Amino acid sequence: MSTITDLKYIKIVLETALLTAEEPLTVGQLKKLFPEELKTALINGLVEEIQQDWRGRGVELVKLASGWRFRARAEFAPYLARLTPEKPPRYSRAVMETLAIIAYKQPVTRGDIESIRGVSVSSSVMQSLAERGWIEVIGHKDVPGRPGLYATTRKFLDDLGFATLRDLPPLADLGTLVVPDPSAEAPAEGPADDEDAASENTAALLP
Amino acid sequence: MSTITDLKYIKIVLETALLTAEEPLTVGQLKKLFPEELKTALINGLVEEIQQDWRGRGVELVKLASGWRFRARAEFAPYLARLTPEKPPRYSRAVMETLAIIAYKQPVTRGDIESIRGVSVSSSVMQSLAERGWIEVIGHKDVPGRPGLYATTRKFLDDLGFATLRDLPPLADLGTLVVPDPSAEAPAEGPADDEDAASENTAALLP
Amino acid sequence: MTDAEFALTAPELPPSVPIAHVFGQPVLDVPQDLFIPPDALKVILQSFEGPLDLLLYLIRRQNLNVLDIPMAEITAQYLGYIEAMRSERLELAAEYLLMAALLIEIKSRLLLPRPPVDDSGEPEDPRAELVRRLLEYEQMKLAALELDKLPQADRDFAWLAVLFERPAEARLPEVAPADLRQAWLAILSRARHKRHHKVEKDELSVREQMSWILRYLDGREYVPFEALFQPEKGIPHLVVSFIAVLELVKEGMVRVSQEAAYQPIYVRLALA
Repeated sequence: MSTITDLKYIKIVLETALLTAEEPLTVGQLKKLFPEELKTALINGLVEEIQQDWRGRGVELVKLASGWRFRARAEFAPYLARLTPEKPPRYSRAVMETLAIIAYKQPVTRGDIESIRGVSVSSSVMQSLAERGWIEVIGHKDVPGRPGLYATTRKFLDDLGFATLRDLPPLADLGTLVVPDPSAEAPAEGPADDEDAASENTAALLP
Repeated sequence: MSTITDLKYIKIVLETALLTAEEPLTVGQLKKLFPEELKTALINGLVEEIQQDWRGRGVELVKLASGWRFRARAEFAPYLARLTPEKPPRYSRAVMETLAIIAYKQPVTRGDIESIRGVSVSSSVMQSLAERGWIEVIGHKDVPGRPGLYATTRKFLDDLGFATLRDLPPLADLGTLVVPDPSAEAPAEGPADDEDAASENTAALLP
Repeated sequence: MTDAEFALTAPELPPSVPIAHVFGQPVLDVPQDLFIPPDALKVILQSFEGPLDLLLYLIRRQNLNVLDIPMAEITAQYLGYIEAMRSERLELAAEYLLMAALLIEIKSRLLLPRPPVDDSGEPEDPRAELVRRLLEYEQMKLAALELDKLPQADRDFAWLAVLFERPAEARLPEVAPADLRQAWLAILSRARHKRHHKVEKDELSVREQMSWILRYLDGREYVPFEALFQPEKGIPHLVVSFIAVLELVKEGMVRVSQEAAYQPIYVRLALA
């Protein structure tokens, strides 16, 4: 198991497993491919070599929360989209805001989400996130009614390309949200500009 | 769309589409990937190049009736199969009891098995054991109907790792425990005692 | 968020907007920015995610300092929007009305003499809680936008789907010695009530020898009795073999014949 030929063969087996896997594969799973006991360091090294080998291709090997998986680069999405005209719909703002609160504030109850958003959260919003496998109930809060505590799943991290929750985009600093830009305070614009601004604004607000 | 760079890019798009497609792709579908109208001959040529490029890897691009598809080479199936082990099937209780009776009481007729189990033995049970090569008819009993006499085979011993039938798990202690001692058969004994004996017995026998 | 993005000021507002009635005071400075072409207004109104979202919009569009919300102005604008929603027959959730009540409450508390100072010695601003909620909501709203920009599986990128065909060999059930024991145990526990299946220690070797003899006889016509014995295996084996033959005869599986006394004894299958 030490000759170059053997290593090359192991690498081909690893690559084949990663290309055909329907889920991300951990190093522990990759080890199971072989009847012999292989060292974690060896597997890690070869997987990283495979990752290098695929640089500049249409497909990349990425390390996600639940392991390694091949995916097509986002750059090629427009081409692939032409093959499958029915694209998965974008989530509504309600869904995305609920998801953001669960992701950043987890574990949270539905009541917590409602108090942050200031509106009730419909069951269909929670359901669509749960069906996607992105959120799950990980426990219950010890208050009357024992509401479920929601958290994001590994699949959520996988599907957004993260290895850990720490990779989530950093939250906007509250300080920057507070202070208005003094230079922009001049209220000197005409109605024509306003019209434009209104439609721009509308576009920005719409999901 | 005629420079080498362009062709290289088209090839990457084709490869990416083929790697991510969940169904075989026809040349007609591959053409749809591109906003420009590409010649069938060009696509065919590039797909065949991709097929060549993948020679010697764990995955091959094959032309199936319904189009082109990447698939793992059969050679790697034993490795990949280790990743997702199928749950080993189990024999039904009827099969296992029949096998046990043939093993411990051979040679036996089907009638013997039925009288021990207290239920009729279906042909499929006998057939599955015979097809497995674990039991065989080694003679016929000289009674009306000339029923076949079943015994276990050499293969049965080999498959279970026995050198001889005497290596079967001993039943002597079982027998004495289960079959009541005549002295204990006094009708004065209550059912409660029987129950106790039974559970003790079970506990002792379970692996 | 630039000023231009949020500047929606329009020259006039129809005088019918009943702000003054709602407040019960002569507020004549109607929000100048409420006029939006009706189609756009409906779209904008529908796109608010709730009262906090609407309030943030009102604050941000005028570039007001969140920490120093001009309550009268914001409350008036807010109520104006609610009225617009009502006249557009949009579904007006109770949360919007609750927020209206909260705004009016804050505003009236600001008008009252200073509330008692809190533990830190600072006078408590009635707006503080509202500001905290607005900022927390805005932070999450922006986070949602950031999350939505990220490439998402299936929407923005595809996983690989290379086919792996599991070989179609039928897997056979595995049987361990313990399974046999278990099966036998199950039979015995049922047979327990019948009490006639006695299992003896030596029976098994007799049974094995019975099978061996039957196999040996199979395909042979008459076999000399002594051929069934293997003296080299020792006396116990001879005994077992002899019992096996007797058992086979008893069970009608073999026939033993002898022409006359002291003649060779032959064994054959009962049904050869």
